[in-house]
Amino acid sequence: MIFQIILLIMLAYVVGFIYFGLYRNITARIQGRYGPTVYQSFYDSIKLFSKNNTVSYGWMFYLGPVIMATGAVLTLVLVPVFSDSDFLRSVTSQGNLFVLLYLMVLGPLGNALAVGTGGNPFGVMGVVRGLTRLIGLELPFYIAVVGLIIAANSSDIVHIIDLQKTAGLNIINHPLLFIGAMISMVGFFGASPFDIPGAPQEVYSGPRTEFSGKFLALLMSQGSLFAFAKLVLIVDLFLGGADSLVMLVLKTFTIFVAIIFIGIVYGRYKVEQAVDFLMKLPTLIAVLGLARIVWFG
Amino acid sequence: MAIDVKGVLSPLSAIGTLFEHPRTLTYPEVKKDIPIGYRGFHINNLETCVGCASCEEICMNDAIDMIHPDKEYNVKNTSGCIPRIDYGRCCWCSLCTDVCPPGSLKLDNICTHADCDPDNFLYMPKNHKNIGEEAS
Amino acid sequence: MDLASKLEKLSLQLVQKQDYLYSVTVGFERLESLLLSFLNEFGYITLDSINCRDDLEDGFFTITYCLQTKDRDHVVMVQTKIQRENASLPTMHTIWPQAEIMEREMHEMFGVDFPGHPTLIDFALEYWDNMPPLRRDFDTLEYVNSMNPFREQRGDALDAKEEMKKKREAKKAAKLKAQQEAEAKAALEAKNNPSDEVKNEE
Amino acid sequence: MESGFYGSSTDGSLKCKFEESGLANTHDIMEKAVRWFRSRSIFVVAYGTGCGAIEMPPTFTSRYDAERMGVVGVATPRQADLIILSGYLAYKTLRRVIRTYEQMQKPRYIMTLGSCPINGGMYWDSYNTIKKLDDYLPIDVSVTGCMPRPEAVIDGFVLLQERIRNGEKAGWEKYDENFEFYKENQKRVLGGHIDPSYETDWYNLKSGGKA
Amino acid sequence: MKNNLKNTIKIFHGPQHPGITGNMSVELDLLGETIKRAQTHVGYLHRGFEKLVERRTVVQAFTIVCRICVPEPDPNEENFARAVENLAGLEISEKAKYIRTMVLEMQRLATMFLWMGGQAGSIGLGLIPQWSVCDRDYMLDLFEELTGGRVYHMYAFPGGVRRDLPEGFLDKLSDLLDYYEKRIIVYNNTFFDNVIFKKRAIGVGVVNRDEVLKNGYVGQTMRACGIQKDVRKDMPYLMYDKLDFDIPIQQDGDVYARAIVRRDEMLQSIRILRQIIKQMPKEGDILQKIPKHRKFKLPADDTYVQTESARGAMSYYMAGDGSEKIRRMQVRGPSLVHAYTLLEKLLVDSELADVAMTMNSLGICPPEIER
Repeated sequence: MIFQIILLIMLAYVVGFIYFGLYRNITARIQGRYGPTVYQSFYDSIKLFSKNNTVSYGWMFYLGPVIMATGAVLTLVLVPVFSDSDFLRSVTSQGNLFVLLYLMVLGPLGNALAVGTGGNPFGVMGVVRGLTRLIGLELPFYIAVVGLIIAANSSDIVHIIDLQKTAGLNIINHPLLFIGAMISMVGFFGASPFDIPGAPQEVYSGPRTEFSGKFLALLMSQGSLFAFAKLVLIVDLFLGGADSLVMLVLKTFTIFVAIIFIGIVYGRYKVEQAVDFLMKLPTLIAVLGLARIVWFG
Repeated sequence: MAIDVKGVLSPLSAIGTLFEHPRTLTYPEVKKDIPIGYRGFHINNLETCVGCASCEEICMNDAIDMIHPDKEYNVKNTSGCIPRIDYGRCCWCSLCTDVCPPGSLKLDNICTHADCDPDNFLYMPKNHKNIGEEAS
Repeated sequence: MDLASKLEKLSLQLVQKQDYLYSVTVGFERLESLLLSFLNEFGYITLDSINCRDDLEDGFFTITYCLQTKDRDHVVMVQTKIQRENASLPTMHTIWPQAEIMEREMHEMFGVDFPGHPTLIDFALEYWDNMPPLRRDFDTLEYVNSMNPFREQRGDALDAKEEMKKKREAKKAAKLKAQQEAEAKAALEAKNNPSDEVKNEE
Repeated sequence: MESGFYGSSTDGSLKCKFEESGLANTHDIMEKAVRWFRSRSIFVVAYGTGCGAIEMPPTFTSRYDAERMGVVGVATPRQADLIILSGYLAYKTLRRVIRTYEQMQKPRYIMTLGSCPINGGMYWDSYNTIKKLDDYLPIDVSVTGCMPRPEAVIDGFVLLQERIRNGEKAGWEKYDENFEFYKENQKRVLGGHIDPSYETDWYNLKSGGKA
Repeated sequence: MKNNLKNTIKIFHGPQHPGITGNMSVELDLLGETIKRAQTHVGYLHRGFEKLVERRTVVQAFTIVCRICVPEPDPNEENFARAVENLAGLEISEKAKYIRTMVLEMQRLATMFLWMGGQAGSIGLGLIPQWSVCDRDYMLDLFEELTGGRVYHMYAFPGGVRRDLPEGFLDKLSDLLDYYEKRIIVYNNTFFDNVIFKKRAIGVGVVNRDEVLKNGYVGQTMRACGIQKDVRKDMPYLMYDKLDFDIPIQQDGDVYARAIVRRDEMLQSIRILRQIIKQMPKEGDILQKIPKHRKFKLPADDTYVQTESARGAMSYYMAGDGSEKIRRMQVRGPSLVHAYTLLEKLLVDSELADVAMTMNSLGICPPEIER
């Protein structure tokens, strides 16, 4: 069990970082350049782990990245990676979607506490922006998830995956929910136009402004773990899960590339504009999808 | 709620460049050929340099020193000195090359120099006649 | 030109300097009223720049106000002279908002005072305690040498003129020496075989 | 450890170097590996102190693309390894630069662009710029030029990477050792006002006149 | 006014900040993310050019002026050269005039591409700077060939220009213009029509039209308010009275209007360059015979010249005193008023997210404010 979890975390770490490398590469190609090697993110994180850290604002400051990493690891463990195998079945069956939704908010909250002790105005501003944006992001995503729960009559992810094998993929059955969830997923990934908390032209690096060295590396690692978990979650919910590593990579990568493309061609909203947009369009789409499920099954 | 359809869709055309060849010059491997007229580092044809110090006089940055060379290259050199340029001062305006009476001082198209010691930026112009040649 | 006749009434002379450039010189006491009439009566609504020239030898600053109409097709320079010592000018920031920053700069760079100006604070310099730097009697090289050392490796630089003189003298000396040597040699040769000389003479 | 992963890096130089040098000591290997990673990943905070700021965009964007060497721009000094001082430094800027530099986490490096930080450059007789930056801050790499072309900047990066990889003495170590010397010089030229003081109440000056 | 600032926090936006155009800082009082007061600080780049020029002869001073504004050095050279020509009474040949006009327009295009990168970068659209800075680089390659310098050209000398056109240069320029025309369509699709850019830019940083002329705002700030004024048309210099071009205007006066004006000006620059390529004389002197270094003396007179730079009218005041040195040279660029009088006003009650965008859109260039 423990071994499996460690294996899973390592897999997510590697895949997450390679995805991040691919993200940088694809972005670079669209921008007309070669970009770094795919492994660049590993180099970055290893270098950051070897850096000194002389910034200190008390233990709460250090706890922030740890809480974020905890949220990411727990999310990862609770999301069923492979649909058919018994791999991690016993853990994932204990958690259902509600736990996941809670865990996805844990990280930002922990970060907020840490950055608050840091006292850097840009960090605080970034956190406030992040939490404000979270309100907008969660709404369409939660509505979509609730729709799926009603449709599957269960909040167990494994059950939702299994159901898709007989009833067809959710992306085809409930396209409106998918669109709503995808738009908010773009935001969860911190891609444009929702990359507001860490906008360098406005608030330096936002919540990360004061973090350096090992803690920045931890934040980067948890980011890649979390990204992988979120991709797997979307694949599980809408694309019927994956039964092999190849399928997993293929499906997650498709979603990932779609997010990259959206992120690269649009600029950045202001925070009220983002919330305004998220409250209107994706929420509306998701509500329509929900209504369709409620009234037409 | 009016949706700007063109504004949403037309930026997506940028994705088409994904499969275009990158425009990057991978510099240390592939070097861009810098045109001959580029104002790079100095070269000085010591066989014709007359040591007149015109370059020293016109340089507004006080970047040029006249010093003795290791051996005598030109018997007609009036002062026995040749210019040495401080690259902590030079601005590559090429006024010195414009006034050089025998036209011995020129600017090469080689122009990159990075060093870890800031004391290493006193530059003896390479001794060759034409731009682009290897130093003799 | 229309402006010229208007200015003539005020017994001022408009001089055309370039194609699109005119200038008028006015005494300091009439400056403020003239600028106001330029703005209100002649329609020169834009203040393009204020600038100060230090005429150290004559002991005054020459202040130039560059004005433009809303057609922006020519510039009129209104020039006046003020004493260098305790220089003071009326502030224009209530009329032209942009004058505030120009005057702030002039205060810092020339030490001109503007009574009634709200923000005569640092513009570009920080903790500056020397003479205003753009005055002509401020020697920037001297200031630099007192503050900053330069690199020391260039001590072996030679004065080319000296070297030229030296070389010329050396050459002369060498020539003289060569001549003397040649003479001595010739004399020696002549001593050694006088028969040749005799032959030559023949 | 993940030796295959090291070997699969683009240039594979680390593995070759291990075999060449035949190091038995694990500690040395670890240190070498860390140095290699440091050289492959340089986070830059580009402080546009002068004209050189104009050559930063071409260096970091698609024409010269410094990112392919692992050189990435970041926003805050806390995360940065390298600060690029691109040109002459006014006294006012030097105060901020010292503060920025001291906010960076070790190991940290400085790279200067242009001839001005070396010996005054074309502003050698200006009353508001400093002439010898290495009196006030330890410089790791100087790149000459006015302005240095992006090629020259990349040459500087290559030199810096080599120095990191070879474990040569870096500027921050010199700064720690000769801290008194640097501080004394800074105090001499900045007159004791080293940290930017935010004491001047700009607004009350303004509102005192207007409101 | 004081009560308003009771709960504000004070931050320094700059000098080291990705969202600032160069090395300057804006001191902001924030209530939440709303700016209650803004104060510009400059001086991080002050070099005392006006003092340095006084110490140098005319020939020596010519090389230093292009450093005054880093993103676009050529209007400075042009201003300096023209001021010296005015004072010394030099007349330059037609070919030199054409070449100088060409260099100015090339520089305008290059600066616009750099601006576009900054403007798009300020809203987090990282794609556009990557493209446009590279496109600008192609123009710099041509500059390398023509002038020998990449950024600082030191080309327009009092009395003409320093070098003749290299062989085949005009063809290369023509090819590049074709490429630029295609690129501007791409930028139109990806940037100017981008829904996010519109959403962010429309209605932000609106300049009051009544203040424009009186407060001395110039360039695109003026033209985006519907005032059709341009130094190239109103006080034509060099060959501009013989060239056919329009002055694009917009009415809204916000960031988006200024962006559109700039885009249209790029197209106009391309149009001007095409005409220059056609009309460029084959023969002619490029440099007037001028006295040597120490003998180039300016009379005791003064002059004031204006050039339309890519960000607005840039003016030089120059006075000689009968010696070989310049008595006084004053630079008045467009940024001074924009960065102080205008920016401090525009930022109040806007948001932190708008600072970078507004600054970029006003074309503020710190080295030119403080010289």
